[in-house]
Amino acid sequence: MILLILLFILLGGALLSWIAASRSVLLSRWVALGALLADLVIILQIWIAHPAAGTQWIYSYRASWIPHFGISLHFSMDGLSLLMLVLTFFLGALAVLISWKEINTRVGFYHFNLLFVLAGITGVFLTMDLFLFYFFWEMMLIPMYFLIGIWGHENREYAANKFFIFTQAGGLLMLLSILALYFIHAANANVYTFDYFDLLHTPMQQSTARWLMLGFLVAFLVKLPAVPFHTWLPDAHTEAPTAGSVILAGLLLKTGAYGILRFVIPLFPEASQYYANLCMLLGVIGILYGGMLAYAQTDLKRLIAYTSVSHMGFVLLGAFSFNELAYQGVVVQMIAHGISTGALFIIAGTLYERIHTRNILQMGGLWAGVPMMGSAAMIFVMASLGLPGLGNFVAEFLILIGSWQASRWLTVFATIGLVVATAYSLRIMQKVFFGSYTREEQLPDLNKRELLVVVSLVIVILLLGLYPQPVLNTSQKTEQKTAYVVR
Amino acid sequence: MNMHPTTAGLLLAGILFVLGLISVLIRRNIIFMLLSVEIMLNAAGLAFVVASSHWGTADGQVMFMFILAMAAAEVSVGLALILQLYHQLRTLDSDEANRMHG
Amino acid sequence: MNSALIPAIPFLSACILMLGWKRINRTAVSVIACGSLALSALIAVVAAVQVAQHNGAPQMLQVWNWMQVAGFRAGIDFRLDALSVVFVLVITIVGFLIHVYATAYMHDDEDYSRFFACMNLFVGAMLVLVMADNLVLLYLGWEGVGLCSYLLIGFWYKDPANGYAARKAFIVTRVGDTAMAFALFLLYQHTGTLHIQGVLQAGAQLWAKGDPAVTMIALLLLGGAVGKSAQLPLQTWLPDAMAGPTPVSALIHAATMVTAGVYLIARTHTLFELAPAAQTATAVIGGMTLVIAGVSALVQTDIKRVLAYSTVSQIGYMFLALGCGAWSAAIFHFVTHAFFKALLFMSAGAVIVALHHEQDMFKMGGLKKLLPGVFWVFLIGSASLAALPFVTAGFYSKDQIIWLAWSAAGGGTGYWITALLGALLTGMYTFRMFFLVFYGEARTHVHHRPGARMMVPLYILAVLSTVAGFVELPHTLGHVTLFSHWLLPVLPAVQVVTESAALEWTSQAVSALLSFAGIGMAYMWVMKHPQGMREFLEMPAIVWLRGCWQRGWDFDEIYDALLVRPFVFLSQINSKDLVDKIYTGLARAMEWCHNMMARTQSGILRWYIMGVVLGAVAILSVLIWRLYEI
Amino acid sequence: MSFDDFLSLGPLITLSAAAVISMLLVAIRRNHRITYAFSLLAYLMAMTAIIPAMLFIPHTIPPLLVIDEFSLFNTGLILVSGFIILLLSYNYFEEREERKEEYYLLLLLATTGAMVLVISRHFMSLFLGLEILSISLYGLIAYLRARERSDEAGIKYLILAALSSAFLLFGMALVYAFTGHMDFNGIGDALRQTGHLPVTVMAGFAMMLIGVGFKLGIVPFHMWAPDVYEGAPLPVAAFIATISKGGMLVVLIRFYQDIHGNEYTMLWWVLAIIAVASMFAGNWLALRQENIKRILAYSSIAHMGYILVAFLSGVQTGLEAISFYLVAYFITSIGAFGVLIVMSSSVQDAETVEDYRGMFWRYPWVAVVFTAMLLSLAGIPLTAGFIGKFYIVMAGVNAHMWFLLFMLVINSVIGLYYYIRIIAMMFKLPDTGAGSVIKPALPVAGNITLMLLTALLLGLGIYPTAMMQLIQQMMKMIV
Repeated sequence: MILLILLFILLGGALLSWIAASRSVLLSRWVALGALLADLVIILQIWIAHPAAGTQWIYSYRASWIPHFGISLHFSMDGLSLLMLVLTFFLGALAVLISWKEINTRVGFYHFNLLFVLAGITGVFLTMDLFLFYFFWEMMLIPMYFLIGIWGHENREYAANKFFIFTQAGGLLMLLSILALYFIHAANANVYTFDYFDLLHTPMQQSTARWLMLGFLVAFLVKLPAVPFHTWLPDAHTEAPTAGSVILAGLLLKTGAYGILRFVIPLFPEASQYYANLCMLLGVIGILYGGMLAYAQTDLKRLIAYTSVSHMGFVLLGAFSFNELAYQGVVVQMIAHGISTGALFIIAGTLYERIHTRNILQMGGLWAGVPMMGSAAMIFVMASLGLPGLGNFVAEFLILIGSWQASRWLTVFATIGLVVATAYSLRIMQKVFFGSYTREEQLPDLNKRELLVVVSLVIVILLLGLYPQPVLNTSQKTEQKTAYVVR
Repeated sequence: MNMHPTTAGLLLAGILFVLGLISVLIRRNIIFMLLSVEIMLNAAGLAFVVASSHWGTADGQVMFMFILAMAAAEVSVGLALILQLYHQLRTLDSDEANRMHG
Repeated sequence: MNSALIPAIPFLSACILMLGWKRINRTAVSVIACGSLALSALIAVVAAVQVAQHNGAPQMLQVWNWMQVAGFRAGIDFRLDALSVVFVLVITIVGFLIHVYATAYMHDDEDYSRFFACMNLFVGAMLVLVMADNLVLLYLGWEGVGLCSYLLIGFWYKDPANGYAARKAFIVTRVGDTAMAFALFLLYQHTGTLHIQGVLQAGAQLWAKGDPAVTMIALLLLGGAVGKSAQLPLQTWLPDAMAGPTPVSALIHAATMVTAGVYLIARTHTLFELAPAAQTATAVIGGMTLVIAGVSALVQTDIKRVLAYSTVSQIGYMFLALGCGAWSAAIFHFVTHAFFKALLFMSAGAVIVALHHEQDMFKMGGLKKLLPGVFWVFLIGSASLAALPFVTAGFYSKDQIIWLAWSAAGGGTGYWITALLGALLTGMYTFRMFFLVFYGEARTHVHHRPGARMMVPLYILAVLSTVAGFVELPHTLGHVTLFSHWLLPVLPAVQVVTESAALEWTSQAVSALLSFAGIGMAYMWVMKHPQGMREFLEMPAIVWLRGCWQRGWDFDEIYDALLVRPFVFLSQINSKDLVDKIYTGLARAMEWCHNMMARTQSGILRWYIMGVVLGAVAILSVLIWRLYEI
Repeated sequence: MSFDDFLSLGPLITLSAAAVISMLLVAIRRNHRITYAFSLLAYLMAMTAIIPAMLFIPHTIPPLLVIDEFSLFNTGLILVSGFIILLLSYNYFEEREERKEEYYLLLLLATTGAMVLVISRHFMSLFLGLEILSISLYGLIAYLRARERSDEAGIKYLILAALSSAFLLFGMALVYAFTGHMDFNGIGDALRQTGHLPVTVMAGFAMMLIGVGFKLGIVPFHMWAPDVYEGAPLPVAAFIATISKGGMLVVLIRFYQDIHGNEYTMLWWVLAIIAVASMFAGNWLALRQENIKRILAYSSIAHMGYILVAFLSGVQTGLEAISFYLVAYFITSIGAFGVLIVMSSSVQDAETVEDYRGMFWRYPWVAVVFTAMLLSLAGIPLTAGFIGKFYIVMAGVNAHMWFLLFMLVINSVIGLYYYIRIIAMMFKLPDTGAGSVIKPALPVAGNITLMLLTALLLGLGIYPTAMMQLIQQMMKMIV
């Protein structure tokens, strides 16, 4: 039930803030913020109550929806979903804060969409019914489409369409697979159901399993994104408003990773083994290719976008190396990447608000003017190049040490990716904050609101880097959870 | 050669039908196109008649009645429309009526 | 007293300075920065005493669980044994002195507190590095010092050149670090732990001598060490690192960080002993580096670059020693080197400040009169670097290495000759610099003399770099083995194969002579016949050679051509992301289809009829034809 | 004709009677309002007449008609859609035409024709229904004489429709000539007896297919659709898009069932090819089309292709899918046309994509409705269209028609492009360009209708169960 409440707070908040906007813009901002904070508080309480949730299902809710097809409103939460939800609500709140001054047109509708996306994401992280999963999966698209398409930068419509079409294409393939699985299960068990736990361990021929697995995989690879399905991402990230980029990088990409961990591997263990090397290869290619592209960019947001391609490559690598270390690493990476890249986008956004350009060739020497922003940027740049003591290191180290057991050569190349990461990350600092200051205007440094946002991010990334144990406890492998009861 | 009457009749109907079809294609004048369609309809009617005579049932004839009625109605409406069109285009050339395309 | 405070205090003060930003005034900053180091130095001393009392028994302390996943555990755990105590003492004491010096040196820099924040951060990271109980934590310190070195080299960020140098340093060391990372992965794969002692014990049981696995691991570790310690082939970053403020060069690029590689190898010496190949590699690399760098130092014009190359070359000595299995000798040289190199750098810094940030030696000269204090300390430092017999610390440490390079089990004549050649070179470049700076006629006027805050640390270091030698005297004179004995619990004593006083005498004599010879040649070159020398140097072949050496044997150019440019080129040609072309192409195709189809909607009635008829014909023919097929 | 025949034909009789009476009404006194009210009443009565008809199902009136749940369901569907279209029509014609009354007459007639189609089980009734429908459509399409495009569309439709019914008739004749039957079951049985399928019959089916295909507007008989949609008055376009196609589809299903069509693989293949062709042609044509009426025409072509996929699956889920999809599709397209209607001014229809620039910021409510409709056409969740498409894909997967399904997926992706293109246009910030010159009428009735439709759309999208159960048990009867 609590899970439904989490969802309804968001949906209700969405409507309320839309309505509230007609009365006062500020009110609608506060409503949105309030809703997210409420959810955050709830989820944190749950976390505190279940510190080592990894191994069992904390909450479940189940109600029939379309019995004719055996579709039910079935939500369950385990460690993985818990962590993802914490991330979701945290970044969501920050997203509201960061658009406080940036967004001034149609504020109500903006927050409606923002919270609606978050609701969709929450649903994706919670649902245990494949139809419902697909439902939420699609439901996130439209509001995100609007976020990019209405409040984005110059080239927003192109980006929005690209984003929408790519994800939709992937999603439809997944739908085919879901349905095929549904019928195969029905043929075996003579029960028509989309329920995750019933569809687990559905016996089927190898070839079939592989095809179906590909159906799922493509959808998630598009979202992740993995080369060669990544090209929607730079456009979308670049054109989206800051909050949009934060949510895209921090959360939407994670739904792909989550899908792989939650659905692809458990549903098709054999097929996943079969394709593991291919996927890891894709991951490594993503790491290097994304890194090189990032190095070549001049548009700051685009650069950061490509870095996420590179970072999510690690997720792919880890997810398919099938061992505890890598798995945990993947989970931490999902969070750490969400925080660090989100933070970088926020910094890019705050910079854009001040100097109205994203072109790093027109920046330089900003440190003198905005030291606080600079040092924040330094921290997150270091995070993104995997400096020990910051979240990403824990993640990448665990992933690599895990994938080393699976495939040595791929790991070698992935590790070389870290050198590339150093190259592009330091390039950011050099071009933006170091060098001589060429602009004439005097820039204001972070104001209180932005400081609040950035500092909270810094704290989280540091905690994640120096004391990730709570997260690791919560995210222990979720596959042995066969003994499962609806509460 | 002596062909089974039904076959012959159907063949005749078929030939009529095709003739009508061809003239629809080659004619540009809308009225003639309408007439050619009428020919095709009547060919179909003929086919019905032949068939019903073959089976010795009345259905075919009844159908033919309907076809006649419908053809009449069609022509009447059609001519009205053609008149309208003529008022606007000042021509009966069907190719001129191509304001909508793409 | 809790030894965890040793690194904790500098971190704390770094945080304070960072948050304090410009709100804290300079005096407060200096007090916090230096005070914190003084404090941790004190604690370090106490800890050292404790260790001594338990005659070398290590102090262990676990602070908290860092990560613990499915059998793998890495904690924030520290371990203070004889070896790390040595490093800790050097780092804290020298660090403290340098900080004091820096308060004067950086006095009128607008980013005063940022500077000291980074310095403290560095010290903290370095301490973590040497105190770490597991390799992951060590890696944290390892990368941490890399970060600080990056921050401090690029401290004067306004000049892009500094930024470039900083990036170069970071990236080049990162290359080494990846090698080290592989070593970690391999170690975990084989031993199932990254706890240093655990790894060493497991390794000892796991592998026979020369087992390929352990060789691989050792080589990879060596790769990491090479990167940090600026040895061949990754030495190129250190000379450029001189772009940083001089105290930084003294602290990071002379005294402490660059010796991290030495520490790593000494720390994991068990593995190296198991892998003779790797050990040989270490020795060879060390030998080659010390010669190559020495030659480069010979032709530099920038005083700091001379010192930089000399640092590279001295670390080469340490590697040579490590390669020969003379562990304690390497560490001993590290200690003395830390003292006299810090001394040299800082006195050079004093000169530079005095000459208004002039670093070109050929624009200096005649400072003997103008800066007597600096002259003396510089002389002591140079003497120690050139290893003048009997009075200098450098002599004892280096001499030990030279002798062991010959006599030790892992040693050999080749190494010995290399080491001697190095001694000659050292003498030459050191005193070439010395004469150029302090003799001849003054070319730039001194505009302000270094104050007490600069000089006192120099005096202390001068003393140290004289007396530090006496803790370890060779058999031939006195035979004091305090130092190696102190290290015994951690580092095994060196096996000397050719135990002969006579030979040792010769070796010492030769090395002493060679260093004098070097000095003599420098004297001829600079003082006696500068004219003839200049003519000699103008010979085209020589000019080319000089240029090549000055550029550090053109390693940079080679790397540029081989790695950097291809990478940049590749990324540039693909900056628009070719993969995207596939999708745009697809979109194009769809549009083309649209246009084609749109043509069919001509709006002409007969055309439509034609469509219907064609369709009819098609369907009919297909159906009927198929019918006859069957 | 017995009493229960009478009752079960209630809706049909009511409506045809209404047609006659309304003709008299017009003859007595021209009054738009009265005629309008009367026809509303007629539709309502016809709908209520369904209830008694339900008592007797399944009920055949040999040889021509059969009233079973399927036909009643579709009758209801047709009546409701007709009713909604009627609601939308009033203002539209009030503003545009001085002689509006005959419109209602024709609309009633056309609806009657469609209703005859859905209950027919015999060539003759099929033909009758079809022609009543077509001939009244000629009138309707060309109704706005003031506009030249209108009667151009009329002419085109007339000629082509006549042509296609000639094909249909000839096909019927051939089938009849061979089997000696004109009622579907008879034909089916006759074919069962002969076992194999002779040339003439096959040719007959082919020619009938042409007739049917024309009405459904599937490739290659689709070319009339865009022109007619563009030329016809908007409500009429809505009528063509929904009722006439729906009626024809129902007959097709029934006929196919009775002659056991899915036993003839060749027929299956031809239909499959047509389906794929329709999807691609429709979507490609719509891709960069600027005129929304034409876009809707093309998209309807594509949607017929989707429906054919379900049709070809030959499993019961397929038929359910078709019925559900039809419902969704009816709601959606009427809704879309409804938006066009309320947004159109008396001088000019709001038909180019450009007319909708920044509409969301000026008429948010209508824009939201339109967005919902377009998303439903694209098959995005929360809308009926999504469930419908899901249903179809389900049927396809159930029948393992992977190739067709991939085609469907590809096409949904292509289709997405032009739907969201319109949406994007509506959500453009007005400052990015001059808003449209059109002053929309935004009649109250229209808005209410749209509200109703949107409610239906979302309702079916969020809780489709009731509708599904209805369809499912209805399908049990005919399969």
